Amino acid sequence: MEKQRHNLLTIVHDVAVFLMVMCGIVALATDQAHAAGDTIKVGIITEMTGTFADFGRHIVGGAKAYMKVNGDTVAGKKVELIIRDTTGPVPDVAKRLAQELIVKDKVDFIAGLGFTPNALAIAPLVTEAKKPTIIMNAATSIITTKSPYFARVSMTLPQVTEPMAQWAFKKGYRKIYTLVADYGPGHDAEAAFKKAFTKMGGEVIGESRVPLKSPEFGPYVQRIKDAKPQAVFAFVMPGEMAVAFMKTYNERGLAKSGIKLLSTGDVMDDAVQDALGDHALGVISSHQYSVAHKSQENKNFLAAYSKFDPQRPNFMAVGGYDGMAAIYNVIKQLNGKIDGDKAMAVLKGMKLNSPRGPIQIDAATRDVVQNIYIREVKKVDGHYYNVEFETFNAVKDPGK
Amino acid sequence: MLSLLGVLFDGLAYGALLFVISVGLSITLGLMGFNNLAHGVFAMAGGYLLVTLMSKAGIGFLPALPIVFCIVAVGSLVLERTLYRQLYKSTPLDQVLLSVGIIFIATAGTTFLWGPGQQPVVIPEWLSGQYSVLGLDLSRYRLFLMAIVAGITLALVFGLERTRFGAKIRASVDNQRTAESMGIRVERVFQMTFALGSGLAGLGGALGVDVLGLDPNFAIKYLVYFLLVVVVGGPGSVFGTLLAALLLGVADIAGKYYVPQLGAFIIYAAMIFLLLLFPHGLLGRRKSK
Amino acid sequence: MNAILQTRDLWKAFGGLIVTKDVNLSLAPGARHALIGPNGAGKTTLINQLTGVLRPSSGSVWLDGADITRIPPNERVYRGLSRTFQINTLFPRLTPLEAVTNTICVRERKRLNILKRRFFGVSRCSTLIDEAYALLEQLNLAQDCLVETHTLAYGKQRLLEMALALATRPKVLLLDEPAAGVPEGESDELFEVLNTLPKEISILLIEHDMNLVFNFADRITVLVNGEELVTGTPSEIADDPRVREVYLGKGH
Amino acid sequence: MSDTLARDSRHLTFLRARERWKPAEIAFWFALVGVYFVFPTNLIFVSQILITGLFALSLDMILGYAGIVTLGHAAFFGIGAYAAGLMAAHGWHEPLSGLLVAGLAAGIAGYLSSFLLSRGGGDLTRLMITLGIGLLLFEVANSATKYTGGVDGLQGVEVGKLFGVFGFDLYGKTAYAYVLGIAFLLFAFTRSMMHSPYGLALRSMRENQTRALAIGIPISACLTNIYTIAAVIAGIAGALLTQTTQFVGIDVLSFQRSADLLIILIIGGTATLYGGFVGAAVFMLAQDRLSNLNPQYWLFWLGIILIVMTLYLRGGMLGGLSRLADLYRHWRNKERP
Repeated sequence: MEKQRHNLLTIVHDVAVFLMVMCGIVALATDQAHAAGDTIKVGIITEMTGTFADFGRHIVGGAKAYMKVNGDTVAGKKVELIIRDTTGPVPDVAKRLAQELIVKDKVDFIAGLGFTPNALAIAPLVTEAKKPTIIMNAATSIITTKSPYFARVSMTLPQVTEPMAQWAFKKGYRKIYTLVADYGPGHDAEAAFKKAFTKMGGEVIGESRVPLKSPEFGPYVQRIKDAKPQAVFAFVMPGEMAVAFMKTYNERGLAKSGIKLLSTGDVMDDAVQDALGDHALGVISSHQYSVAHKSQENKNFLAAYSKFDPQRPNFMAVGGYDGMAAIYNVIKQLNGKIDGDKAMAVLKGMKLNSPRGPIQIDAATRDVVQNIYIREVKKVDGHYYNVEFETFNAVKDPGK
Repeated sequence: MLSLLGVLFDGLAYGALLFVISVGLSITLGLMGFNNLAHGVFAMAGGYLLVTLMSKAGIGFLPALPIVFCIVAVGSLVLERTLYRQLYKSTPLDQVLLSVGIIFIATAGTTFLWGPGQQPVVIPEWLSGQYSVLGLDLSRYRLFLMAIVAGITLALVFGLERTRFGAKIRASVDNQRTAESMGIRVERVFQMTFALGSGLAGLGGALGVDVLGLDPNFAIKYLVYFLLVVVVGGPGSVFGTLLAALLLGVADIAGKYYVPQLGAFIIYAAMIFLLLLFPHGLLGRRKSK
Repeated sequence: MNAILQTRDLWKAFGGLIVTKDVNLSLAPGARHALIGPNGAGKTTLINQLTGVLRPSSGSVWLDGADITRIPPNERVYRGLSRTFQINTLFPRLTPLEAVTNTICVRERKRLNILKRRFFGVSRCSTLIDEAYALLEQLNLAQDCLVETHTLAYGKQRLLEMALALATRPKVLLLDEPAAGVPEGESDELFEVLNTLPKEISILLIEHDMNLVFNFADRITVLVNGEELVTGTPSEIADDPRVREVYLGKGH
Repeated sequence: MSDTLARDSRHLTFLRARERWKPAEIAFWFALVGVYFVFPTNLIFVSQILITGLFALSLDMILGYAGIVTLGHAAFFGIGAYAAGLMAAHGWHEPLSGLLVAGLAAGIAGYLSSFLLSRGGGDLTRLMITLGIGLLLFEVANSATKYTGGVDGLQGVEVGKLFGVFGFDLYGKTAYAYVLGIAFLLFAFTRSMMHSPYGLALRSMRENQTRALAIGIPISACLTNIYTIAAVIAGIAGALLTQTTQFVGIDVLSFQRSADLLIILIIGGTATLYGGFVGAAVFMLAQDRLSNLNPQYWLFWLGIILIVMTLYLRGGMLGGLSRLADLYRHWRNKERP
């Protein structure tokens, strides 16, 4: 009896371990299946699940749209996307995915990267492995300084913020209140705006930082109302935070009492415009891309994107699109033989005709140089758009 | 002085919102003792139903509300029959896991059906904007919410204290065996209670989306807030939930207005503080042996 | 008198409800003392105050000449005050051997060194395990000592209740209705155990079964509405008209 | 056969058999050593599984063995991660001392917060208090951008060579050996503690608090104690993550991490010691595989797994397996009466 009991425990553990090892072997073995061939592999590290699944949807959608327009073969090589899910700003996962893409999948490029911490975490890896890495979204200035193999096609926060400050001053605003989401990018936007605006002689008469998890904007908006500025510069997370903010802003009658709302384009994200509805009408924002941008490239992009996603694309999708454009260009120039240093040499100074307008990757900083547009939210044919009305040409990242 | 009154109004209004989204949980958790973390799923269902009813079926905001309540209540019975019922007597941990599973499936399902983005919610013209009363600007929608809260509170307190059904619920909760021996069909009573709690969750979700927004992560994003209010109030006590909601609402708004630097901390700190003072909730009953 | 366990003017009220009213209980060393009274007389509340689960509103509890009113329950156990429960309060997924060994290890914890206490397997404390086994054997539980408690028959679980209390090596043992729920036929085993308990252990017995009480106790206290009605020898109690009134109603 | 002899061997062998390292356990750890040679390209993944498993083990100590439900365990993981990260970012690059400091910091936090848990109230109150502490800490790390880097993460974490010899490389070989070594040491430590009289007392507390108090166990002191030890181990797990990724993201403190951890432990099985590791392996492999197949619906599958688990597979994978073994025993007993 006792002996049996003992055997039993052993059996339980044996079975457990056996199962676990089998699981592991099966799971790990499926990894080894990728055969190297006449393909160029692009590993996309982005958010496919969780709260930020929208990031991945746009970035991957944009990348696929580019391949739809331009075919999946360049210089005789087939381009293959390998998409990996970080689940959010989780740098340890991002780093693991990057490592696996490099040593196991043997990718030629790494791309994607929705969040700054994810990009920063993989910097030492891509430097060590000499993998050209295209930042398709993450927007903190310092990113490109962390690895010589980083190139960015998206934007930096100061880059889009500064033109807003300049435009506001030009329009005669002198007293402005800033409201930002209480996290790194928010702090950066606050600093960039304040720096640019006060340098010209304007005054920031109040600053508020709103916690990320706050369903209630009432008290913050009330403080603004009490401070009576001429305008508010706002930077909050796109999504429900932007929606909640806009609603409160209107409900409390700030728009009616003549306090103009200025923001960057991430807040007036094209994808959430219809969710914002009338609340956002008349809001001025500065950004590199609007769905309403009038150009043939944009038309092509929108047509291709709609094949993958019934919803509207946004600037992240354009990041994905242009990132692939840059990669295609490199493949073409190097005739399919990808080498880290040569690829970076091609990327430096590369010019692209993007759906957002002309862009260039700065030869010195590997950061994007692009037009920044000032736009106003208008209702066109029953839908809401950011309509561009003024352009700041070839803006570099002032954060460097 | 004026700003103080304004802050107080905002706080109470925010409290009203917290109450509306949490009271359903207070019922399932407090009366039935089921740790239903999937409360937010019913709230989210309410939100999506409202949006769909209004945009696809062209039903107005007000008439849509009772429809949402009924559909969610009836729909919840399906889940009650198939899943919840089996775990009424399980440990809290099992109940938590089951309901977290439901949240995950609901999140994936909603993403599949509606996409991951924010849903637009349009409330009628007469509910948007503010009334100006004696120099104070009072939001119409918030006033509307407060009226609804008063209505729900009265209805629940009356319903639970004064009606036969209420008596049956209390009897079933206090002692299942005795209730059964008195001829009460406890199972049926629990079903009805569950439907009531879920219906209220749906209604709360529908009323809340204008302020909280609506996307597939709704259920998990606001989970903390539902629990916070209910646990602080003392599960099962409608008044406790109301009191906790108003208290936390005012504390949060006042804190954010007067000390905005600490905005993110206030509600959690208030919760921990209140729970240390009242481990069983403000008006919670100690579980008698 | 050098009582082993004593309460002095013990008083407990929940709000306006007085549940213990000036109780002065006193157990001599080696006593077999029974506490009886109708339902709701406050017997269990009194036990809870003795063991320290409840804090009395006023008055004090003395164990072996020391005031233990403000001492936490686990420390009272350490000083030799142990109890059983009216409703089985056991460790369902531990075996009786583990449960009793655990109790003995807790009792001996200040004598075990940190390595034995924290890092060496329980089986290294073989003398303690032998003691546990001997105790289980004494209570006729040896056959079942290696299966999980929840699989034991009810009567066996009642015995385990007793074993856990005895394993603390109490000076005073509080028995809260040890025969509760045990069918008539199976209670013999239990009574036998009660009768063979060593004389050094003083016992306070709460019981409804009057047969058992009158056979077992040498002193009896009757508690009514939280108040001590009378204390005396079994024959004194049997003859007391007030007790008859309480138990049999006025008509008799 | 002499009666005493039979008696002696019987009850002592029973306890000894429980405490002995089973062949399967030894195989488990050797298999992990084997991974180093067989799957050299997956080492980072497996070391992250080990770190999560270690973290889950620390949760098992308080949930499985002491019976405290917590949703804020990431707080200690995060404190450890930041402690190790801050040290490494400010010039102290030696990894082992980093682990020690991280464990110490997390332990102090665990010791202090354990007093908030002994205030009474039900599981739910404890759940909310732990959750609240976790959320507060997240906000603190988020606001203290100057020190923690906020949501952008703590940069400049440079970890020196292990024992001054082995550098952390691209393939994660050193990292793997390091993590495996530390995980094994802490596992052995926990294992022996759980089989000691102290572990027995903990289990009895989980089984029945009222009785545990009545046999003289100083419950709140024990809770404080185990909570502190669990916090130390969680902190070390956090520090391991920091040192192997050379980066600290604010997500180490996130609610998501606490919630995932709870799910991992439940999937694996509580109070089994190995449940955390098995759960971490299953969860992370499944997440990786399923989200590669169709990233959007990983949550859907996870939900299904959880529901099936609670309805039909209580006790997690290891619990289910032991029931399988029970069936097997019945079958064998029938075969050989």
